[in-house]
Amino acid sequence: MNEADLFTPARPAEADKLHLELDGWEGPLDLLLDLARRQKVDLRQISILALVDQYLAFIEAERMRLELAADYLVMAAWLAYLKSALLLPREEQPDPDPEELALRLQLRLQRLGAMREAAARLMARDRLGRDVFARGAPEGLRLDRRTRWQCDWFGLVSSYGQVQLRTQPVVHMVRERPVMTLDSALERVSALLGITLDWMELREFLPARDGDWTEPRLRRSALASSFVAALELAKQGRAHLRQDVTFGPLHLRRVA
Amino acid sequence: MSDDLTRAVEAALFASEGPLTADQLSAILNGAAVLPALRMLADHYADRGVHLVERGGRWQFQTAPDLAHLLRRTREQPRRLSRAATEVLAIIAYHEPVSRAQIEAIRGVQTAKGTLDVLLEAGWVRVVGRRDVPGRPVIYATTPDFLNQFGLASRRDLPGIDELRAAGLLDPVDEAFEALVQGADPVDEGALEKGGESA
Amino acid sequence: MSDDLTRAVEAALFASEGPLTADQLSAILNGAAVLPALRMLADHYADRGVHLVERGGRWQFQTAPDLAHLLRRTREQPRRLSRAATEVLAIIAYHEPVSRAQIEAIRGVQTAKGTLDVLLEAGWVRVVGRRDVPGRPVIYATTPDFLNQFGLASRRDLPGIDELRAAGLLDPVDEAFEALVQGADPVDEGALEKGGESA
Repeated sequence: MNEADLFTPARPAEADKLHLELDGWEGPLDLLLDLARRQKVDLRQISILALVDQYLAFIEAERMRLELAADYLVMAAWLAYLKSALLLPREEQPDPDPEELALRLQLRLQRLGAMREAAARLMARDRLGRDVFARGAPEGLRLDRRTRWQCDWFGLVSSYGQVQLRTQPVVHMVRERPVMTLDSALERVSALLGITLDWMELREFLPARDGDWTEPRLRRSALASSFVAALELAKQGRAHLRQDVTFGPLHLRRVA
Repeated sequence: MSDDLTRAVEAALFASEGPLTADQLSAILNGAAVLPALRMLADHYADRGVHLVERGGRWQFQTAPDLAHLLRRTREQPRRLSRAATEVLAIIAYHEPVSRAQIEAIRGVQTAKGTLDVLLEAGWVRVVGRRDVPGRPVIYATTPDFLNQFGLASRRDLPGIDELRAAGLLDPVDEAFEALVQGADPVDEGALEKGGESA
Repeated sequence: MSDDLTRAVEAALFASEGPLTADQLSAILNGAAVLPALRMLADHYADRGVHLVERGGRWQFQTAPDLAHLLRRTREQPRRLSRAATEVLAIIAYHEPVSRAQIEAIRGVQTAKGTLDVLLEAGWVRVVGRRDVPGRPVIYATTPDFLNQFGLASRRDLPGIDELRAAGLLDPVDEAFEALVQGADPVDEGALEKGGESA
């Protein structure tokens, strides 16, 4: 705590000291508390009026530095008001009762004073790392983590089953289905192409719709195979393909 | 001469990188009841160069305070707290849990954010929740590290806390005021608050 | 009970971040002759949980060697063997001794190095030699611990292929998968990652 006499700020050295301390001072109640301490009496006994006088005198003298602590002004204004209220005859006192305000101020100063004293006593204790020291090089309590792997009989055996299954040679059994093979389609389409030089629609190359050939799946197979056969013939240069519109009928004609 | 459990407790506390609770020690030592051993050790070390101390329920060895003058110069000083920080720390310790507004009400000034940050960073103060009032302000309390740093077995060891409490100096101004003016006219809260806040 | 110099030596060594020579200690303690104090302390601590020892002319406290086991805790974490590791383990059990190449041939996928390491670490598999072929690959077999773990008197107790089929363990994957999903048997959730090397 700054022990410089704050009541004689006119002396340049003291004023400088105050200036240097402004960072630590933080605010008016703090300053007021120091002023109260200056009276060297129990906070409950001090005269708030005298305290206010001293504070205002200080503010007056330190006018030049007010910009450094703007809230000093608010406090000063409030204290000036309190002072004038305290000086007024009792019947002319404004509301609220200045005696109450003064009492509250006193109570606050007491509490702040108590905390400052407590802080000082706390800081004066034997502090770890300053007065007392913990072990400088602790060996540390090691915690080793170990994994305990778990697996059971069923997991083991069933996974072997899965391995066996996965690596067995895979045989695909395809059920026999009525189809027209590409070979037979190729044979049929090229044979029919020899008949005429006119354009013929692809569908005309399919077998007549009778007997087995009424079966829809077989017809689809025949159409697909005939289409592939047509492409093959075109690729071999033996047929022309023509389609007038997208998704329209596909026509083919022998290459002359 | 001491028994195996006491030796084990002694070794574990020596080896540990930080203070240990009795429970932690017990867990390390396969569930043994460690309190008698701790007491025996504390006794044994009481007049040695190293003491066994309890801080907020955690135990640790540390050098004897009376040897500070010999050991101090070999060490870096711990960070110096600003006066504002020491005040805030004291207010939190003696009033915990407290909100920032309560701290400011006592100090009469706004508390710079950095001031609380310093204490939080040092690990001496932590947020312990929110107060169930409008705005739900965060409330602060001290940590076991705080007790350790200042050599306090518990908050009851805070210097003068009993006297302060008995004198009502840990009660809010409003309460103290009401107590003083009991029977008097109701106080104009608004005007008082206005005066108080501007301070 | 010890004198102030001994206490100071004790505290200085305790707080030091490294071992100190007698000269260094003496320098800290204003040039005092510290050797008698060091010997007295070494004596005092000889049967305690912490010893004062000299190593190459430098002194330090350390925990008593016989308590080391207490200060090094081991925590076991149970962990389920991955799908891949289980498969490798099964292949080794059914086909031992096998090389890694053989394991991979049977599994149809490459086996990550970590997968075998896990089995070695678990103590269920060990290296039993090298195959006398080009490259002399290491060959693996199961251990007695493996038999213990799975409650087998010998490897012959492992069910044969026919038994596996009878037990439905050789059902096509799709059906086995269905059974797993419906049965919600957590044992084999790995079946989803078919052939995956998640070990």
